[in-house]
Amino acid sequence: MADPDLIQLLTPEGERVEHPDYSFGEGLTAEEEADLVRGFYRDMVLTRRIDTEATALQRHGELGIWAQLLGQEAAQIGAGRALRPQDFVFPTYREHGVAWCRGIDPLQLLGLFRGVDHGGWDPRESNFHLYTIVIGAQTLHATGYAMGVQRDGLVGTDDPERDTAVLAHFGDGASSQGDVNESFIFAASYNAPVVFFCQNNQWAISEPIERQSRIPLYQRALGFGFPGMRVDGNDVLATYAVTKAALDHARTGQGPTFVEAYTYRMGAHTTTDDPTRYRLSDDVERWKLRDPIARVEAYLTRNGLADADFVDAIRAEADDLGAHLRAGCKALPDPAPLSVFDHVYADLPDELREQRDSYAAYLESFEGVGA
Amino acid sequence: MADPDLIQLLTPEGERVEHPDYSFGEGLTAEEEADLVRGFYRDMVLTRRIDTEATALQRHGELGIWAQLLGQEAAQIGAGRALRPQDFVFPTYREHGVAWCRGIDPLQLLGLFRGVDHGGWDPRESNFHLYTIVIGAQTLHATGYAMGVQRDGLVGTDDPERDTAVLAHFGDGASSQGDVNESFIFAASYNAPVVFFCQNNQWAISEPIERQSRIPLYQRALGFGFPGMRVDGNDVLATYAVTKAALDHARTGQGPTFVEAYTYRMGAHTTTDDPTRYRLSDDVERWKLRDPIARVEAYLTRNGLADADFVDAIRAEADDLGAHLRAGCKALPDPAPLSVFDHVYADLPDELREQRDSYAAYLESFEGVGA
Amino acid sequence: MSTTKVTLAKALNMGLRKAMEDDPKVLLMGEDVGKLGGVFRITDGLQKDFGEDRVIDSPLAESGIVGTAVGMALRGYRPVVEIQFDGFVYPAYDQIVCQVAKMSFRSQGRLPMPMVIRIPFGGGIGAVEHHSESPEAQFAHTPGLKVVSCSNPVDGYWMIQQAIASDDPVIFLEPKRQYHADKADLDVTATPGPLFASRVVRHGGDVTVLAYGPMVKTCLRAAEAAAGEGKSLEVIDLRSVSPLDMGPVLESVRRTGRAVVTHEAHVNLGLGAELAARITEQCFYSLEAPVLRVGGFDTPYPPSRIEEEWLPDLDRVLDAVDRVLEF
Amino acid sequence: MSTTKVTLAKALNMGLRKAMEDDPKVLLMGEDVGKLGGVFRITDGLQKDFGEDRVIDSPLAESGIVGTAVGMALRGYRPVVEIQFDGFVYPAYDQIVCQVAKMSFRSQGRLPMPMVIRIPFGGGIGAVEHHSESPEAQFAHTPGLKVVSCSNPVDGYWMIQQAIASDDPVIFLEPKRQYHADKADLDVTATPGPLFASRVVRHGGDVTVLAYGPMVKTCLRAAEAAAGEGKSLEVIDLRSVSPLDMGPVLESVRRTGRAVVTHEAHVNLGLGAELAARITEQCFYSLEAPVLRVGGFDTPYPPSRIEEEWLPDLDRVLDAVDRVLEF
Ligand SMILES: Cc1ncc(C[n+]2csc(CCOP(=O)(O)OP(=O)(O)O)c2C)c(N)n1
Ligand SMILES: Cc1ncc(C[n+]2csc(CCOP(=O)(O)OP(=O)(O)O)c2C)c(N)n1
Ligand SMILES: [Mg+2]
Ligand SMILES: [Mg+2]
Repeated sequence: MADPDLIQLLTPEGERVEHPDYSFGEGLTAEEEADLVRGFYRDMVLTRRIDTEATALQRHGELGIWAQLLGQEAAQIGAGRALRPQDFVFPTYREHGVAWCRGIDPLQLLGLFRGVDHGGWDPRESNFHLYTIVIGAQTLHATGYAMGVQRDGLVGTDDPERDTAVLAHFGDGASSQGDVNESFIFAASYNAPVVFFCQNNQWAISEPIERQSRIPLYQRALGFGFPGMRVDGNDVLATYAVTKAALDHARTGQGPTFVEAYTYRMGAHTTTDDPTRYRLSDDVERWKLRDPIARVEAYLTRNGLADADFVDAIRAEADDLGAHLRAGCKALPDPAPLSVFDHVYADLPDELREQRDSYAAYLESFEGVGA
Repeated sequence: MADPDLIQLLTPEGERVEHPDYSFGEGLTAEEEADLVRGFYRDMVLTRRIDTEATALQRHGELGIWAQLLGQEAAQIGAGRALRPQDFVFPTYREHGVAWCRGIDPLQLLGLFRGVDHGGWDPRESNFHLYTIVIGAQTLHATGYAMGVQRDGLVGTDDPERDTAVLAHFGDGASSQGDVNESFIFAASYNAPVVFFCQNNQWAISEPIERQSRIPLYQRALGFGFPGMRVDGNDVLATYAVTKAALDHARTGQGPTFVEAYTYRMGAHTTTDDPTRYRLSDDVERWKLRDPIARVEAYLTRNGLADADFVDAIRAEADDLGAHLRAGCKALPDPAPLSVFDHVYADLPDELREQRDSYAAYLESFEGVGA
Repeated sequence: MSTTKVTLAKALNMGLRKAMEDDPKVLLMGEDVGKLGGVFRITDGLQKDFGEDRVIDSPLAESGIVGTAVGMALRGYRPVVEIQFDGFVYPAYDQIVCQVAKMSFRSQGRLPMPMVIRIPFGGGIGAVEHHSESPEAQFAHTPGLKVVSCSNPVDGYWMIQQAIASDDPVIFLEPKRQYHADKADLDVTATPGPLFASRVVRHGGDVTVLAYGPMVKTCLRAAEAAAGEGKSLEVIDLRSVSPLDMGPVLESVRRTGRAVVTHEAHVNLGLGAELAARITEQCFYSLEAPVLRVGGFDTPYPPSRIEEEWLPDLDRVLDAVDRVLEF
Repeated sequence: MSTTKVTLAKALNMGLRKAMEDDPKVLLMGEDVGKLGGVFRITDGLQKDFGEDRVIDSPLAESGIVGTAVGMALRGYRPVVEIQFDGFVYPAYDQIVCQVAKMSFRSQGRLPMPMVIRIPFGGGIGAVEHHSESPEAQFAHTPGLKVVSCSNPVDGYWMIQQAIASDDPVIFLEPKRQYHADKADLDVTATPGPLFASRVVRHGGDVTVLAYGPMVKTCLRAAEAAAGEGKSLEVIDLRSVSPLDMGPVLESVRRTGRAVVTHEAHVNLGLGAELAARITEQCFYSLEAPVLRVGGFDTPYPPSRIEEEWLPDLDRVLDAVDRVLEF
């Protein structure tokens, strides 16, 4: 990884390194800084556990499918923790780590994959939008939302508690969609307070990044007239620092930024995918050496910032979380058949009400038969 | 126009200037070179006449609408004359000058604007596709066509008579469309032999270029990993040289290029538009000083390469062309009502045949009434 | 109450202005809607009076327009977007069908989508390809969208305001051929009827003729002509294409026993199909003849020199009336 | 002739392979169609055997896929593109409706568009949102496109080859739920019937039941169940959704006097509307009851845990049969 453009603050071996433009922990005491890193570590371990449990639940038939984030924990926790409460996030379908940072009970993430809802949390409460499955569509929503923030007068007021930025997630594959490129154009044209956060995990299902771009992705932004940077997406410190800077850039009225978090999809695309058909296990092995959690653990323990008790406590917490998910998932109630007629419209038209009523009568006719 | 990035070989005053990367007339004798420039001049004058006549025909109610190219003659003739016969062109709705270079009778262009057809020429004969009205859609067609050329083995064979390039036209406004950006991605991904030729005429109807891009448009290409350059689109020599180089780049297998022809829409967007609502006449006046035809005429006459007879002969030719258009336009036959059923399909389904037959019977019922 | 004589174009402009005055969250966005006031001048003067933040000239990208409007709606705004011509709505089709239409359902009602997508639609203006389309059936087939069309200035003024006030996304189809065709008396102090309601615009007893948008005028003229031949047509302006307000339709057909549905859109899978199916199902024993359909042929829109032949006109409506009477 | 037992997925794979062997101009393109063989493995092994130039993994952009396929067709190729799931066809909608559908007409037949757009469609596989849509009515409403759907492995093998051989663009809808559901005997030396033809797949005299794609199996099972109750259903597999081959349909309805149309797509403006309108118009005096429709509700596709309730099933078909018989 001798990429001179890659912003890194923590090496795969767990060594802190300097970067001319970005630093981690500025303005914090040593203890505050250590707390922050320990928090990241905890977030990443718990996020990985969510992923492992959900994968297992899918194997046991409790979920229809699951989109794994294995390997992308640092990219997501770094980005998620860089947010301020007032910021708003538009995720893809894989942002379980960011959801965690936004305080969403991971059980709510399972609903969509189990098929009991299309997204069960309230985006207005968590400032975390529903998962969007149509690739790239949400980057336009993020840009429009950011234009709304501008119109609310919440950009560049010099009040960091109010100034608001928007974080738009997408993948390397998504960068090829018209919508994503249009979102760059709108964001640049209106100087909207949005950060385009691309997790380049090297793969769009079976297609390698080279199919989507023949130059490093972060350079895409240059063609649209705003800054792009590539950060080591397996380095939580660097991802945090770079995303925070980009969000501040946005909230202070300096416009959009493109952050490419260079990472790797360690697992399959989803639980229904079989990556052995299209990629070499060598690659996967090579990336294992850059595990995002291992390097933080190495850093913390080697520097005496965490001991075995700390690690054990988090492991116990993860076990509890796993139990919560296992029990909770099976208990997620199926929606009532008639609920499909709810919320199609804010104001239900008569013709749909009639369709619901006649379906209700039809269902009741069976109850009679059953009795 | 102190733009250091602007490639220019002939100043607005008609002076030849040097450029480090591009030159005009290399390999030609002085007489051949003069012939070429005289030909450009003739092309531009005749093209402008087509435009003037068509505009007048619209004013007289003979055309429904006309999209004027006034001011863009050099960009179009420079590009059109840089083509080799085997190259293929995908125009917008304004490429009357390129059509001229491809040998299309301008009368055929009028058909679409008069409403007698949706494009009356045969693209396979002229290697000039039909006008595309949905903004940007044709850039994908061009890219796919170029991918077809690759599959035909007609790229990089070292035979300049066979190696084929594709020229995709679009406007500054079009650069915002998802399709155009996707075409950049496909072209880069497959290294397709296509030249993206953008006439930046500063306006998309009422919207200035700043709404579409906050940096010079040619730089868009850099974000997609292929070269972009800005040429003075009112300089026919430079446009010719740059487009020729780009086409050769493509045909020799070096992939796509983005050529921004920096020009100005001197007229209205179309004959139904009223630009006084949105732009200053000062701007228009300023651009008049950069008229693409005047500078070639100045160059030719000042250097004794053309005399009054030459200019008069072309003027006479233009008059003939005008007469041809005026007479021909009114004589363009309206399509037969039943022709709407032709060519909807290569193989007409029975249900549509029945619809046609019953409509024919309906029409006949009136003939009875009229008799 | 004093009334003013206005065209449809003017009435829509007034309606938009009123909606913007009434609610600061209402934004307009689209290509050329600002300084130019839109290619049809429907937004004329609004940017001057409400500023560039509320009347937004957009980059030339329809998916971008609708997609960012979704984001603005999520932030609490009520975006009204203009699609320049019917044929250019398709780049935005994905955002409309997968995002605008489904956001309320997806979020269990937590994220309503109060958005209006204005589309000048239909033919008859001598335009080139893609400028004369009638895409309503595609949107009406999509649950989560509501689709309406105004046929006259007075409806234009009220319906655009009601559409903006609706918490559901509304595809608002404006018959561009009518923009400057006629003037009507508009009383801005009147109380409008509901948005999603059809309306009998001419009473008659022999045949029920259904229309919306540009065809209403054609059908009224056909009814006038038919009256001269002793045939009494009842003309209903559907106004709402989705949902359909079937009450007045069924009531009428039960009386007349005969119905003709008209639209400029292609016949195959056009609104006529749905109306024929519903009417037949609900008035089976009242029908003296099958419901007949008059629409654009199942061909692409033709070159404009023969568009008047292609478009259903007074004669084609009368022909269907005769056929349904003779059945 | 020796036959092999194949699934629909395998039959389509074999059909694609045959088409590529027969005509070097046939190209495949789409997301993940190469090494992976498509997410449903329909193109399994084809890149290995025909190379990366003929089986093209595309960037992740549907408009780009269809738009570049238009260009390849203009250059003389016969592109077969795969849209990964029904719900992801909409970014390509503009290219399909404005370019693919209209190129032949626009060019007065000079530029045919021999393109096949393969779309795995329909529900019932327990998937998340956008993976279970039935978009056929929107394409069938668009002149210039032909739309077909196969319901079984044997048809799959032949129809895909016939679609590729067609000089008209064909939207090829594959019932994804059936990909691996059943095996059928395929005789590759047989002579197939025409592509755009409907077919009676079960004879009966009481009610005509129309279906295509995934609903054919459901309707056949319903007919079986109904037979047990003494009701004789005639089931017709439409196969071609546009154009519709009405001959066998009308012949059947004139005999039975009763018809039920079924599809997974939303009822409102679904194929059922068009079929009801046509049947009523052409069999008015033979009908004992209105044509009834069974389809997906006019709501977005639901979360998968209740999709089997939402999808029309055997019971809902039988319910409509009862209603049409009791009318
Ligand atoms: C418009 C659209 N096309 C296709 C798909 C199917 N699909 C789901 S995920 C995916 C790959 C996405 O790759 P990338 O953007 O790199 O994100 P990642 O999955 O790697 O996180 C595809 C093709 C989709 N969801 N939406
Ligand atoms: C998809 C689409 N949207 C809108 C239009 C309407 N329209 C026609 S030309 C035009 C402006 C195009 O500007 P530009 O690309 O700069 O080309 P120019 O007309 O200046 O040559 C617009 C908005 C269209 N034809 N297609
Ligand atoms: Mg990826
Ligand atoms: Mg322009």
